[in-house]
Formats: sequence, C-alpha cells, structure tokens
Amino acid sequence: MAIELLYFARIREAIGRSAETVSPPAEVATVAALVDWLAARGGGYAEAFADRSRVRAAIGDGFVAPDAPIAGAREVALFPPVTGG
Amino acid sequence: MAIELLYFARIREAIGRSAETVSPPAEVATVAALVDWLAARGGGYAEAFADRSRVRAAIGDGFVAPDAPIAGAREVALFPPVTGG
Amino acid sequence: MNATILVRVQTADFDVGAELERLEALGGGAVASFTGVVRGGDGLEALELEHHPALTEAMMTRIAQEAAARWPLLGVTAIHRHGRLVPGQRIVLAAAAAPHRAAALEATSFLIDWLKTRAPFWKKEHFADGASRWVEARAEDDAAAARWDAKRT
Amino acid sequence: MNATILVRVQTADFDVGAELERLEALGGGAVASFTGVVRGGDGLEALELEHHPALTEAMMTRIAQEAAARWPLLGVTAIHRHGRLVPGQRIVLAAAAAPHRAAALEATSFLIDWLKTRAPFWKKEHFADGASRWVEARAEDDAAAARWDAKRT
Repeated sequence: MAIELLYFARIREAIGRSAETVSPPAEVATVAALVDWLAARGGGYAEAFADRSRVRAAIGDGFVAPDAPIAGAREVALFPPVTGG
Repeated sequence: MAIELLYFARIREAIGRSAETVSPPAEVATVAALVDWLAARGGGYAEAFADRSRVRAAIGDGFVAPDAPIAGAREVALFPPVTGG
Repeated sequence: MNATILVRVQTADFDVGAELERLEALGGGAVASFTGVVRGGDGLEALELEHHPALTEAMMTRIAQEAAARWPLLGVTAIHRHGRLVPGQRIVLAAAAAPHRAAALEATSFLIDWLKTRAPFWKKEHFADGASRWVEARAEDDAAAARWDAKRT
Repeated sequence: MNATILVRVQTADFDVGAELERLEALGGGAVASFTGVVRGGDGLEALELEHHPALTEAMMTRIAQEAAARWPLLGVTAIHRHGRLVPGQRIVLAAAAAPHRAAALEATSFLIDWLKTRAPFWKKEHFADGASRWVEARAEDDAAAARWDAKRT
C-alpha cells in the first residue's frame, strides 16, 4: 500500500525532505505504528520522531490521533504541535 | 449655599433646563436630600425624580452615592443611569 | 509596564485601522479591539448621544487607567462619539495592546463594560415616525460591569 | 443566524481597518478583533511561518464555523499570513461581528485560541547572529484552547 507522506517544520528538516511515498508492511496499521516504522530507519527519521509526544498527524482535511488507522489513506502529514497565531 | 446644578438626558428634559443655581437650606446635606428637596417643587422636578432608583449624581470629576455630602460642592450633576458604549 | 493611554470624546468619526496601527506600533504583539456601531431596525432613524462634557474625559481616562492597572498593557485607547449618529455609524472604540493576547482581550472586554456603565453618555433614539425615547440602562450591562469587581487578574 | 465567514491564508499583509469595516457593515452593532504582530527583542530578525497548504484553509474554515455555531454571529473573519515576517509586521487577524458585544468578544477570543492550537502553522525564529530555532508549542496555549472544550454558551 503506497502512502504519500508530508513532513513539516522541525520534522521536515530532520528528515531532510518535505514529502515521500512509502509502502509500509500491512501490520503498520495506525499513525503511531507508521511513526515507529519510520523512526526505525534511524538517522534523520529517528531524530524527527525521537519525542513521540511532539508528533502530530493529519489525514485528509483533519488532525488525527496516534491510534487513527491509516488504511485507505492516500496522504498522511506528520508534523510537530502547531505554533501559529 | 449656592450650588450649580447640571441636568442631563431624561432629567434635563423633564425639568426643562440643563443647568441652574440653587440655594438649598442647611438641612439639605446629601445628594439624596437635594433630590428630595428638588422633587418637592413638583411639576417637571417631581417627574424628573419620580423614580429615585433611576437618578445618579456626580460631584467634581466622579460619580457619587446618594448619601454623599454636598457641603462644599460647587457643582452637582444629576442624571439617569448612563447608556453609552 | 507603562501604558500609553489615549482617550478621545468627539463628534467626528474615527479611523479604526489607524488607531489599531498605533497600538500595534507599541511592540506588544497583541492588539484587541471592540467597535460599537449604531444598529438599525424598528424604524430607528438616528441616535442622539448626550454627554457630560466636563466629566466625560476624566471618567474615560480613569477607566483606561484602571484597565492598565489590572492587566500588563502597553496601550489603551478609548474613543467615544457624541451628537447625532445614524445606523451603521461607529459610536465607540475600545482597544488594548499587550505582550499577551489574554491581557489585550480581557482588558478590551473590561473597557467596553465599564464605558457602558461608568462613562457619562446617554442615548436617545429617534424614529422615522417622529417618535423618540431615551434608551433605558440595562440590568445586564450592570451585571457585565460588575463581573470585574470580583475579579482582579 | 447565518454568519458570513471569510478565511484567508496569504503571504501579503492585510488591512485591519478594511476587514473590520466589512464586519461592521453586517449590521450587528458589535465588532471585536484580535491582531497578532511579530514581537521583536532577543535579537530576533525575522519569523518564518510554514504551513500545510492543503489543510490550512479547511482547518481555519472549520474553526470559524465552530465559532459561528457557538455564538450568535453575523460574521467571522480569520486571516493568517505565512512566509517571512519581520518584527512589527502583522501575522494574524481574528474578528467577529454580532448583535451583542459579549458574543463578538468571546468568539474572537475563541478564534485566536483555536487558531493557535489547531491551524497548521509553524513558526521558526531567525536571529541577527545567524542562529535559528523552531518555536515550541506552549502548554498555556493548549490550556487556553481547552477552556472552550468545557464551555458552550
């Protein structure tokens, strides 16, 4: 299953790119599992996701919780807590 | 003791003037007593002060309570509750 | 924190954008405002705002100073018009600048609540059919103003 | 009450006076606003605001709609800039028009609290000495936003 990932802010910088397409194995079923799977790549990925409490995600047009399923998602955005306003 | 009285809004209209100088007797010692004394004149005065709960006063540069003394006041303003903003 | 206080009582309109820009320039980062506008309907043709010339500016300044004493503000602006105003025209502007948004927003809310209950203005409504009546003070305005008696932040 | 919602995400500055005039024209009588401005100090040279283009407008619109669902509003405006901004420049405008001042003021407060915690923007600070750092989300912003979870008026 190919998923388009979007990275923003500190996470984008640590990983060194703003988007990529990945194909995680079937057992990677939730956002949290996707983050674990990415972090396991080490390097910038491990750094980007070192503190899981500072990772947020969006699927479609809304924020989602870590236990949100990624099945069927074409695009998942991963980013730090927002700091606009 | 001569006091300059200023009237505003509904009270000004009922009395038919915006200012006048009065010399109440010495026993008229507070704002409330002054209002009673004026209301006793009848006519527009009685009408202006018919509902004492809707009379407010200012002496100098601040609002005062009904029991405020008027001794020494050169000017007393009498008006309905304010409705600006 | 020393707040820049600007109080004006005037018949002329005011420029909200320019007033807020002045507050933005104080460097606080947070500017809040409230603008009151004459509301039409029920055949209202005009509002006539009477005030107590000798007292108004002193009272408004005191209200602005009280806001600056209660919240860490960089600037407070209070402008109130008097005279004849028609629906759609601005009546009042209350605004505050602060380093934090909560202070700017709460101070603005406080300013308009106190202006409505402690500044010597009286509104008379004039209707298209020739009738007119003085606006009665509303108990809910007193209640809104009284909120600030209990609470000091 | 059907609120006119205006949401914009842009690099350009916005005209606060013109935006508030648009809200005044809705006839509610009460218009409140909050403007956020880049605060200088500590050698800050510029803020860089990154956002999630595909998501930002949808999230801001949802926040504006939520405000309109909670308070009787005639209009809601939310404008947020992105890109590079220097101290003194405006970042964000949240504003609301209503028939009553409490609704306009509370909705404005709600809008800015939620924009700060639910709109996908990220700030990076660039300093005069060449250093830069991402602004960390603040617990007090989450607390401010959470106030509105409990309270429905």
